[in-house]
Amino acid sequence: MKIHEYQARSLFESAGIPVARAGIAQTPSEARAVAEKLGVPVAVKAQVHVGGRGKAGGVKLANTPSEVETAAREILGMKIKGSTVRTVLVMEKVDIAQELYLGMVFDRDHRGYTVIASSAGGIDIEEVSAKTPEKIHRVFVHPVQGFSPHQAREVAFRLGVPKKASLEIARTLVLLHRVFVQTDATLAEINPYVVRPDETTVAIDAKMNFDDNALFRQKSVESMRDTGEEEPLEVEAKNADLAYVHLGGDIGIIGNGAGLVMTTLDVVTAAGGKPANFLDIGGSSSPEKVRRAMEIVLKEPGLRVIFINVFGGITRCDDVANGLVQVFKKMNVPSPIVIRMTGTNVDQGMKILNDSGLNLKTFPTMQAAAKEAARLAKP
Amino acid sequence: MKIHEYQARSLFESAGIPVARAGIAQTPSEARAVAEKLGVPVAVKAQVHVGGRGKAGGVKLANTPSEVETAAREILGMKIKGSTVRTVLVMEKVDIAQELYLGMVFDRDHRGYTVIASSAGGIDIEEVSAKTPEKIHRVFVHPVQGFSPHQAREVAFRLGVPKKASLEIARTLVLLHRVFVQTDATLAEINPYVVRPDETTVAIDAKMNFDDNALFRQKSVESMRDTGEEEPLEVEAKNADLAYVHLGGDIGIIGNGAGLVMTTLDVVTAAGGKPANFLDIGGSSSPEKVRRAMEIVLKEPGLRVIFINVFGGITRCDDVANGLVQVFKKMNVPSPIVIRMTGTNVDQGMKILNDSGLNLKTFPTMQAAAKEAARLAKP
Amino acid sequence: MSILVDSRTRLIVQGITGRDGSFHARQMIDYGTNVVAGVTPGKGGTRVDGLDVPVFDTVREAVEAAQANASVIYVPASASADAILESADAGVQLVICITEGIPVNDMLRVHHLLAGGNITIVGPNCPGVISPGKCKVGIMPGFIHKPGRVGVVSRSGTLTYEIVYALTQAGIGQSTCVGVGGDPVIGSKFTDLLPKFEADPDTDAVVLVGEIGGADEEEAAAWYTRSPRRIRIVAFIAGVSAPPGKRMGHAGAIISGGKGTAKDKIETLMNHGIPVASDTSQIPDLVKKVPG
Amino acid sequence: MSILVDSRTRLIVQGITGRDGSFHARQMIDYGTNVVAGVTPGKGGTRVDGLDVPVFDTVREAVEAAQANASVIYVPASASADAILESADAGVQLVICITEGIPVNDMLRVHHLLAGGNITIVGPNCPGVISPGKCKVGIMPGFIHKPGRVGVVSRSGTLTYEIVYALTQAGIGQSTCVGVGGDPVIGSKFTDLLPKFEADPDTDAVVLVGEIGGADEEEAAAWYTRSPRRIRIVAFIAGVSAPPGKRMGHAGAIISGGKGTAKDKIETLMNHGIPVASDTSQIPDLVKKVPG
Repeated sequence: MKIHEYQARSLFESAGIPVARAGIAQTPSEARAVAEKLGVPVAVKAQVHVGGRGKAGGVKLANTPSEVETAAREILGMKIKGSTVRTVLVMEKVDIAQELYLGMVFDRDHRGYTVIASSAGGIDIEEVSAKTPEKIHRVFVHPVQGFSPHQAREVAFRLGVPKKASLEIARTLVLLHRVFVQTDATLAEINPYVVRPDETTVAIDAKMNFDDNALFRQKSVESMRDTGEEEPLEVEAKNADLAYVHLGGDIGIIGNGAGLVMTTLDVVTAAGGKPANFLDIGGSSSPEKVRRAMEIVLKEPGLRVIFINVFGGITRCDDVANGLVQVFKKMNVPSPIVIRMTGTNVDQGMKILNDSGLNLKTFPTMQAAAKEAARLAKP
Repeated sequence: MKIHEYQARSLFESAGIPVARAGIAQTPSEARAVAEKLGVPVAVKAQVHVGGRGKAGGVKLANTPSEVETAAREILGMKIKGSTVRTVLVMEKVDIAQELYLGMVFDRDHRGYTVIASSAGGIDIEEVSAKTPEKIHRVFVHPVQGFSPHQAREVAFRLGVPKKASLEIARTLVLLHRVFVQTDATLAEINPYVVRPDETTVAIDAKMNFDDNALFRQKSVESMRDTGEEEPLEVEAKNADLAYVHLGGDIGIIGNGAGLVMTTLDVVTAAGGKPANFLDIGGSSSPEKVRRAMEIVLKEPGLRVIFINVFGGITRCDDVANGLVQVFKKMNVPSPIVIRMTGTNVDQGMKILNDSGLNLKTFPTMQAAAKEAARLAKP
Repeated sequence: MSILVDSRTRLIVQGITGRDGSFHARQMIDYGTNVVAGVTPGKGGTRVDGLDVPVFDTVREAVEAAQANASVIYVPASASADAILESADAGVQLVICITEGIPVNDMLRVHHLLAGGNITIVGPNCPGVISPGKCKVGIMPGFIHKPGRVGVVSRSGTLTYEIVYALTQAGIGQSTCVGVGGDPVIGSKFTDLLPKFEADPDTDAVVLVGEIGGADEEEAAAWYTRSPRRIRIVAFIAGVSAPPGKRMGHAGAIISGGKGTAKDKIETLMNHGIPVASDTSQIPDLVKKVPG
Repeated sequence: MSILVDSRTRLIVQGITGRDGSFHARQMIDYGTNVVAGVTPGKGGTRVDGLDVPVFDTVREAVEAAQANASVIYVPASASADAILESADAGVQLVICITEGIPVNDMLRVHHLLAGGNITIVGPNCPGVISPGKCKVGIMPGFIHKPGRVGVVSRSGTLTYEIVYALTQAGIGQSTCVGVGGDPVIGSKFTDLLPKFEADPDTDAVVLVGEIGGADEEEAAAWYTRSPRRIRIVAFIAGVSAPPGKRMGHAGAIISGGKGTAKDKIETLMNHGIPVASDTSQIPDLVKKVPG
């Protein structure tokens, strides 16, 4: 799960990390009021989950309260990579001696976490990693043993900043680790983290992602979810306990099991088709889940065909087929449906589908079904 | 550091442990008001740090609001083992099916913690340990690896209570561990922890002790300190950064270094004397610390002699002697003073003391000095 | 022979009184698995309808009463890490965790607390382990399997069934099939299991079913050429067409920072001499043809 | 010979820019200790008045620049546990922590994080370690010591000085004197150090100075009779007249639950054939008389 900059900033602030003074606004006049309280100049920053807001014009400097109002008017309502800006963060302008990157991520390869600090801040860390890897300093954090202040200091003293700033950075890293672990985060980033001319330091940006599986015990994190920032169909799928990813093609895909659905996408793509989505109804294939899945896929814009791929395991194919027929009889499905079914009682299942009188095409192999789906999707 | 039952109860409550409904009162009418809010019958419990309040009449049951007022009037102001009762806890009467003991302690021998649960609650755990050790169940808690719910369940299911109660007890033990670690406690006890007839559970008593060395990072715990419950001289010594213990005899003891002072007590006792106190001014022997130490020892009731035992190490005995002379010239010390000094420049130091014209007796050995102190203390 | 589970497996079912636990306990017993006890805290001493299996409050009691040596976990995600640790503390040597949705931090703790110990963990978020004809531990349909000499290791569930069923229909039996799980932090990786197959004289070849995300397939490829190997490996990788940055169902199936693409994995496997099927239907033929 | 520290000791002083750190660095250098570097985070590259010792921000830099193999800690109690871990992470083999007042939880963490590793920790809340004539690490006055063949291990500071001084005045020199510290959780216990003295051909006898609280003296007694020992031991226990339940200065000097009394310790030591002086003044004679 992602949250907005202003929400991550407030988590950092509660943890004791120094953050630039700021306030949020939903209207230009609110933005002006925040700026008047903070004092100008300020930066007005679009709050969206997607990256690249700077290049899209979503961050503006303003030197007077009326400039703040103008900037906020321009940014609020702006569309950035499909996200509509509904909130801006108005932030004091900070004097900058040096920009750094501080971060912590879940480290899958080492089964732990990595704390990352870079003397090149304000730009994409992956870019730094590719071009000037010597500017990035990493330390592994053991999930049980934790992160000690001396580990933070060792990284901080390598950044080539004044000693006073290094000690502040070490403290910030320790606090960043604490808030990361306490909130079941998977990523926390401050980019840039700024050293001021007087050698004090402050966080200018703030980013956090969280482990969806841990939200059951992170109620205050979960309450920061902004579903307005998420794909509406992904939200609907999540509520129905389905795994869904929008892909943009014209062949709707439904299957049971993540690996099987991924493979279905691959086969459809290999056959020249363009999957509209990934949709996994889970290891089973209950009629209710199929119905919810169909409702979601039918909302895909430009949908031409639906391809259902089911492996009958402990649930038998004839039961699955009866469920499908039941669902389709109640629903109005304008697109043709291609069904591939295999596993337990596949022959009986295929017969039930073929005899249903519904507009369903059945195939015993993924490859054949995919070819047919791709053919039907051709305009 | 110790805290009151009502304070420990509130820490437990914040941690999520079920506690009996209660409120505190400083006057009989406040006690009545609390009881009227809770509903009678209630128990009125003296809040003192010392144990044995029950036998001393510090806990009374009351069936009506006016009985509550009477009970509170009797208990408030009562002296229990030297502590004056200033606060009472008014607590709902809980129906009891079974009384248990739940606790967690710092375990010095295993360098960790031990969680303890006993099916014999409401009585002293050391007594249970001596008489019916089979009723006590212990589990070691690793300081880095922590305490897992299954470890708590394993203890809880051994207590011979209904299953539902066992699951609640396991939950309470996990929460007890959490609050223990978060507050740098050295002991946490719930005795009794009660199983009600309906198989729910609730804490009736609450006790916590804390690591004095960790109070610098436990400000909210430190704010619970009730210096009214501590020896006034111990409080004064603590404020002066001196280690002091009241012992009750008539020979005041001052020395530098805990082991040396302990040995001084032993030598004085062996010589037939009765030490009034333990007072360690630390590894050094600055005039300022000696002055503060003297001020404290002079407040010991029934003081007859003062015995000062100093090892001159990196600090030389002549410097120490000059410091002592300086202090004693400014103070009015009615009791005779016996000084034993050894170490660097002992001869010069002894000469300075002997030539000072002050009422000081000096000795080169602890044994000789102790004998003289014991002799002088004889009435 | 086989790996991990066989006729000597004495299994505990953690969460046996739940819906999934009781259903699959029944299925496993019907397959012939020796389910010796169940555990549900607070339900010790009760019975599950239709099951002749004693239920205990703690794993330790179950192990002591029934000499269990393996455990399968069907408890809710919030309690699963603790359930694994409970089995480990009680001396169980093999824990197979079916549960999906366990927080990453919980599995990191479990991994490091038990690292260096004597225990094998499979999963979580996996279908389980089956040695056809001997012992089934998990949720896979038993009938699609057939005893034989090919091992299967897979990060997926139904995709594995699909591949196993294809093998069976082509007359190729399996020694043991292991679902390693679709999470980013799993107990046994391919590189933990391949040496067990290598040491099993009754396994000739292994089908490795990978997917996008992580580097487990690359590690497996490196293992394969580190020394001469007796077993042959055939691979399949799901997610060739998956976009970067999107979690494809499994928590572990995500291309992040440009790493973990199917293309890279396929290339690495082929470079290490492991044939990769471009289509699941090719797998049985590849297994037959692969040089011994 | 000697144990723990000698002329090959290359010492770092953690907290060298502080009041105690700089004072005792001077004292140690004057005694002849090879102080090769100091560490204070944020003061790297500076100098301490009157000391010709380079100062670094981290222990790792100090170890790399000066090939240090030991460290002594004079940092505030709140930062001491981290200072120990920092030295351990940088590969220092011996850490002597002088600081008093470290939270118990911090030392428990340190103990378990470093358990099983290659490091020796002495203290905290101790005067340090001295091998007379060779190397002094800590805060003890150097001149009271004299090179010789008697080891000293003690939970106390000035009481140790008193006893060592008595030995020296009686003509009995010391191989190494170790203050183990007055806290309930310490790095090296008597039973960690006695085997080192047993293995040191230049130590004939050890004076063990114990006090109330804990069971370290009892463990030492048990160690002594577990196998035949070359070294002889003479003991002294402080706190015979101490009341139960009161902390006598040292955090570790407390009789709790009736356990850890001086009487019990003296009895146990004597039962294991270790003579116990009833008075510090008897110790030199006991050391001379004790059977070899």
